[in-house]
Amino acid sequence: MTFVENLTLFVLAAFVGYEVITKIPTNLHTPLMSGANAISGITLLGSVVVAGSGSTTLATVLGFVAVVMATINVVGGYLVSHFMLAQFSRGGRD
Amino acid sequence: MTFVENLTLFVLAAFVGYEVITKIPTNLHTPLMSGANAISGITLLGSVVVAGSGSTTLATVLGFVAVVMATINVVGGYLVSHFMLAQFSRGGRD
Amino acid sequence: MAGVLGGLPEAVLQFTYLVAAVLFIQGLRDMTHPRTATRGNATSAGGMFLAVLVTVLWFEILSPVVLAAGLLVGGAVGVWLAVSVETTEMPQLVGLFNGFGGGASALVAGAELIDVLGTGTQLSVGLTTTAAIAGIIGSVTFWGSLVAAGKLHGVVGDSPVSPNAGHALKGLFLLLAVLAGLFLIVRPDIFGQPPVTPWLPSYWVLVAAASVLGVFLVVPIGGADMPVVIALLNSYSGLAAATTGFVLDNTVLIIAGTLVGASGLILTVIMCDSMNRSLRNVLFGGLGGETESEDMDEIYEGQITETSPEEVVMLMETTQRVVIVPGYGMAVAQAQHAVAELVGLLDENGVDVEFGIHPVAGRMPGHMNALLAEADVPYEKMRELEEVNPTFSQTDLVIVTGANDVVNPKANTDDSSPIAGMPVLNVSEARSVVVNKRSLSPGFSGIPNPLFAKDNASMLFGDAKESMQALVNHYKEETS
Amino acid sequence: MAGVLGGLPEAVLQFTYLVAAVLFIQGLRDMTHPRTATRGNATSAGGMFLAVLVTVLWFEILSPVVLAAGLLVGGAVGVWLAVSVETTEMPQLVGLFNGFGGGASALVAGAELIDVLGTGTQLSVGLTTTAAIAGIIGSVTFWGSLVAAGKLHGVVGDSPVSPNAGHALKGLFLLLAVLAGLFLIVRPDIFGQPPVTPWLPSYWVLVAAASVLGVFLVVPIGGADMPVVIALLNSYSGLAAATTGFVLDNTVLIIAGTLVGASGLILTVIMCDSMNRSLRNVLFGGLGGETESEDMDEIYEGQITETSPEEVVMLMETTQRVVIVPGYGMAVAQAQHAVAELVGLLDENGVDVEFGIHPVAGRMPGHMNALLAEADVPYEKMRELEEVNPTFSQTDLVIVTGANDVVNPKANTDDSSPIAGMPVLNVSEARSVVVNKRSLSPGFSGIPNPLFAKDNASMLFGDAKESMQALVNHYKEETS
Ligand SMILES: NC(=O)c1ccc[n+]([C@@H]2O[C@H](COP(=O)([O-])OP(=O)(O)OC[C@H]3O[C@@H](n4cnc5c(N)ncnc54)[C@H](OP(=O)(O)O)[C@@H]3O)[C@@H](O)[C@H]2O)c1
Ligand SMILES: NC(=O)c1ccc[n+]([C@@H]2O[C@H](COP(=O)([O-])OP(=O)(O)OC[C@H]3O[C@@H](n4cnc5c(N)ncnc54)[C@H](OP(=O)(O)O)[C@@H]3O)[C@@H](O)[C@H]2O)c1
Repeated sequence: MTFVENLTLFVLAAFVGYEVITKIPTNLHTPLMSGANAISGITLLGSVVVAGSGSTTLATVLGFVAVVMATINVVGGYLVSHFMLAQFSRGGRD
Repeated sequence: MTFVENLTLFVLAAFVGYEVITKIPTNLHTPLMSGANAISGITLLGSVVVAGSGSTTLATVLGFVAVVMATINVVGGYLVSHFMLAQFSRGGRD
Repeated sequence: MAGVLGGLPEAVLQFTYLVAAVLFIQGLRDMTHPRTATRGNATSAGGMFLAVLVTVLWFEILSPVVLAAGLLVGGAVGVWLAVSVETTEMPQLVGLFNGFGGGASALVAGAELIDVLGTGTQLSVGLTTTAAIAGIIGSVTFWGSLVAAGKLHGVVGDSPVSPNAGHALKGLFLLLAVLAGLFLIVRPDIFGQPPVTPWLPSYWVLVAAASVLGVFLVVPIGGADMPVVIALLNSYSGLAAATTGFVLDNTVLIIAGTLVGASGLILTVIMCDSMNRSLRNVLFGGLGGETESEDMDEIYEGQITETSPEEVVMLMETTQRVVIVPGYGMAVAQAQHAVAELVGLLDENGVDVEFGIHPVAGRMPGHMNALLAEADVPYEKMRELEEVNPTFSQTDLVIVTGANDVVNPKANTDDSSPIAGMPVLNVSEARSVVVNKRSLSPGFSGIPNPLFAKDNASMLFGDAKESMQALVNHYKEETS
Repeated sequence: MAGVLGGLPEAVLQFTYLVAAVLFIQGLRDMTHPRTATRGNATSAGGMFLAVLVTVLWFEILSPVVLAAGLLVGGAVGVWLAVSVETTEMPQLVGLFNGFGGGASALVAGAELIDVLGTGTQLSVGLTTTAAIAGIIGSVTFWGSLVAAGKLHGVVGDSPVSPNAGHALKGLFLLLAVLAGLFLIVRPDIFGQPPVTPWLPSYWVLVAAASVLGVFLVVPIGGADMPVVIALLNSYSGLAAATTGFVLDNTVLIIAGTLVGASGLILTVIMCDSMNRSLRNVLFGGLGGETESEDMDEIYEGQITETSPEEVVMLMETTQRVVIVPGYGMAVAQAQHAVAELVGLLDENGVDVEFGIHPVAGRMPGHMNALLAEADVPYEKMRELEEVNPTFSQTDLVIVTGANDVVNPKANTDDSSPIAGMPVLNVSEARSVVVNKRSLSPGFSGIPNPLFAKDNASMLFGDAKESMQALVNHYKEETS
């Protein structure tokens, strides 16, 4: 894809993000923060490729550390939001 | 662009459209309808290319008719919404 | 291909298209509030202007005169139609515009096929497939919208064929169009000699079949359902533009087309929901306006109280709170200015006066709001159904003018009526109700209205504009 | 490159990424309501799983053991941290996770550069530019988040350098990082021998400089402003992912990264707005928690009424409506369960009891709601500022527990105070106010609170959990 095409995706995603996030009520902002944080672990995709296919030892080691860190971010982030939200759906029966 | 890349644009635009349109209040639905209708005249871009560069007479004639029709849609649509909305901003001073 | 700007890198064109797409989105976002909506419409128009301008400058224009003539003629006709048409005729005008957009898509697809053939290139499957889709949707949109606009304008009548025969005909022509499309894709030469004649017969067979289909689809639908049909066709024409964008790899066509597709679909669903009907029922359920031969006389017999402008003005003088419920009749009679004047007078005399506006009052969503805004009624006086319904019990007087179905209590009580389940304005909870219309004849849904026979209701027969003007005149006399 | 699925057309990978992107968006859309939010989180996690799975299966994995080990170790640590951490420590945990994400981005960019060099290819400008951006943002995010988490956890103190020296140091290291980035782009060989050593020194100089920058950026910011910092860094890490997506032409990285960027930015703006401060002021305004040596004694001297749990319970017995205002102290003391029990008892005895929740009570947006939900308080009992403020004049008793700034009337009256203009809960409009905290020491903003000296206010000194438990016990005795 060309740069402008990527930019188009970026712009559209920014509109979607803005419209959706501004609709989320304050009381869900803490789980949102940790959920969004988990999504930013999408960089795990890059880590996976680098760790798995690293041709030099150095790249493999860096990739390994990157995978560990990104996975902590993803797994921990989703779990923490899940725990918080589970409490909401217990408490909030409306 | 590949088909999937175009599809990605389509999906993102559909999300943007859904989020934005559902926020528009009922009393603006008539101007929205005519404004959206004007946007659908975007097909004018295709008509322009065909009418301007038609290599055969037949294609040029078809292109000419297409340009006329699409321009009516665009110009008329935006004007009609404009008239309706101008009334709103006169009447609605909140 | 190289036009005026042809020397620049392709990214410039792409980027300009992205800017246009952003302007469309921003324009729609500004439509979420009446204060910013005018600006939003201008923003969207700016996006369109930019996109057309860069296209004209970018591509090689072999026949600039043809192009300029097309733009001028189209622009002049568009301006003329927009300027000369009455507010009541807006629905059909929007329908007409929409049809032209669809027709243009169908023609562009055809011209593009001919152009490509003319250069001696093979027609690719991608090109023929999308051309077929754009051809079918575009032709259906063109003819469907024309019929819809004609019905709204009262120049096209109801279907002469029986519903079942109609369904069979629709199936037949759909099949024909699809077959022609398949031939176009698989064997573009089927009706012509190889090498294919530039007339490309199979494409025009497709267009012809889809055109007939468009007519047959819309003719059997009741006139009052036309706004739904137009919104749906608008959605289709957006999707046709998006489809074209897929073939041309044109981002702004995809994005703008999809936005319109979403808008049309959402409006369709909202309208169906507020009428409490399914889309299927609207499209294939036969005439919406069909009149049940129900025992109207029995319901109304001896129960109807008639009133006069004088009496209504006497009522008005002792009230604290008045709610006015306008309907389609106000649009037909162009009574909005008289109504606005009446409201202004009541307001001056310290009466708390508001409008109760049903979401499907009139013939388009927001129809009443647009008319009342035209007559300079302040935005905050127009109350929606949910806001106004709880206030009727504290209201002294309701004046219903040209509305019928939206105040029909049968929706709440009679499960078998065509409007069963539709939320209505419960005007009979007010102390007294005055209904202004020309006769006892039913509204769009064709059913009688027990409201007219209620003890606290009285009828003010007459054209809405004349009646409202009479109220204004008498009220002025009395209060001055 | 060919993995398990490598034989399939590229479109399959692209399409799966699109599905993952849709799942992320849908997950966020479900977050708009507590009822659907759990499902939304799961949907988003499903998208992540899908994206990772297809990536693992698609690309050639030379060292499957390394990859599997990394995923296992990371997963185990993530689960362990999430399970073992207290609700009060959530803010710092989220900060820590965010730092790890940023760090991973920086490492990936480095490893990618080394890999490309290893294949003997020239480093393209596009690659080095984005690598430099990802390296700077990633390193700043990693160290900044670590410092932020450390401050929230109380293990990192305040900056030892003066604000001006601090600004100079920030500028210096930013310059260093940018210079290293430029060298990486223009002359990747600058610190090594040509052909560049696989260690690629300029990239690591960049990482080192950006790391120091990250520390210096966050250390001078007051501990209580850390949530804003974490939200902003979260936005950064999203943008870093999107940047990487531009180089790799990876749609899901662009879309997901942009969503996170938008989310973090919006949360940052919302937090600043509800504290009535500019982002600039938060980031560069020096310590938020700095204590003015104001004349607290003068304000409080002889004006403070102390109360006891027994007295408060006596008050409670004659009230019809109680509002509870929780703050950061409730989180510190983990008092939410005791508070919830008290509310349950009041409810049973027919008292109308609600929570008044300020948008920035606690240390994260929605902090109080999350804690109270953990203690099974029904959603509809938690009222926001605008809802609850008009009701205080009809409220008999307000119990403030562990809150301070959010009930400080100075925000309304004193233009020079650091919280001037911040909307607060006007609790003193109620008949009586009981404030529960451990001392008269100030809250986060470091200013005294004239509320404590008001005639209708009395102080219930003590740890929030113990005090609330005492209220529960006495109330049970009295009412049984
Ligand atoms: N708004 C939308 O988007 C939309 C879309 C599709 C369908 N619809 C349907 O349209 C209907 C709208 O309800 P509605 O109550 O507004 O209208 P309605 O039920 O169609 O009734 C309109 C009434 O106005 C009266 N009228 C006509 N011309 C008049 C004139 N010159 N002066 C005074 N009265 C006149 C007619 O009675 P007389 O002949 O006795 O005067 C008629 O009963 C609903 O059934 C709705 O489902 C609406
Ligand atoms: N929510 C957010 O997103 C966010 C983000 C950044 C900043 N902030 C800031 O944080 C502040 C939040 O206001 P707030 O009223 O919730 O908190 P606060 O103003 O920080 O006051 C908390 C009070 O709780 C008391 N406390 C501490 N531990 C306690 C314990 N164990 N038991 C009982 N009381 C205890 C403290 O007094 P003692 O020491 O006397 O007990 C302190 O005065 C605002 O200034 C806001 O701007 C919030």
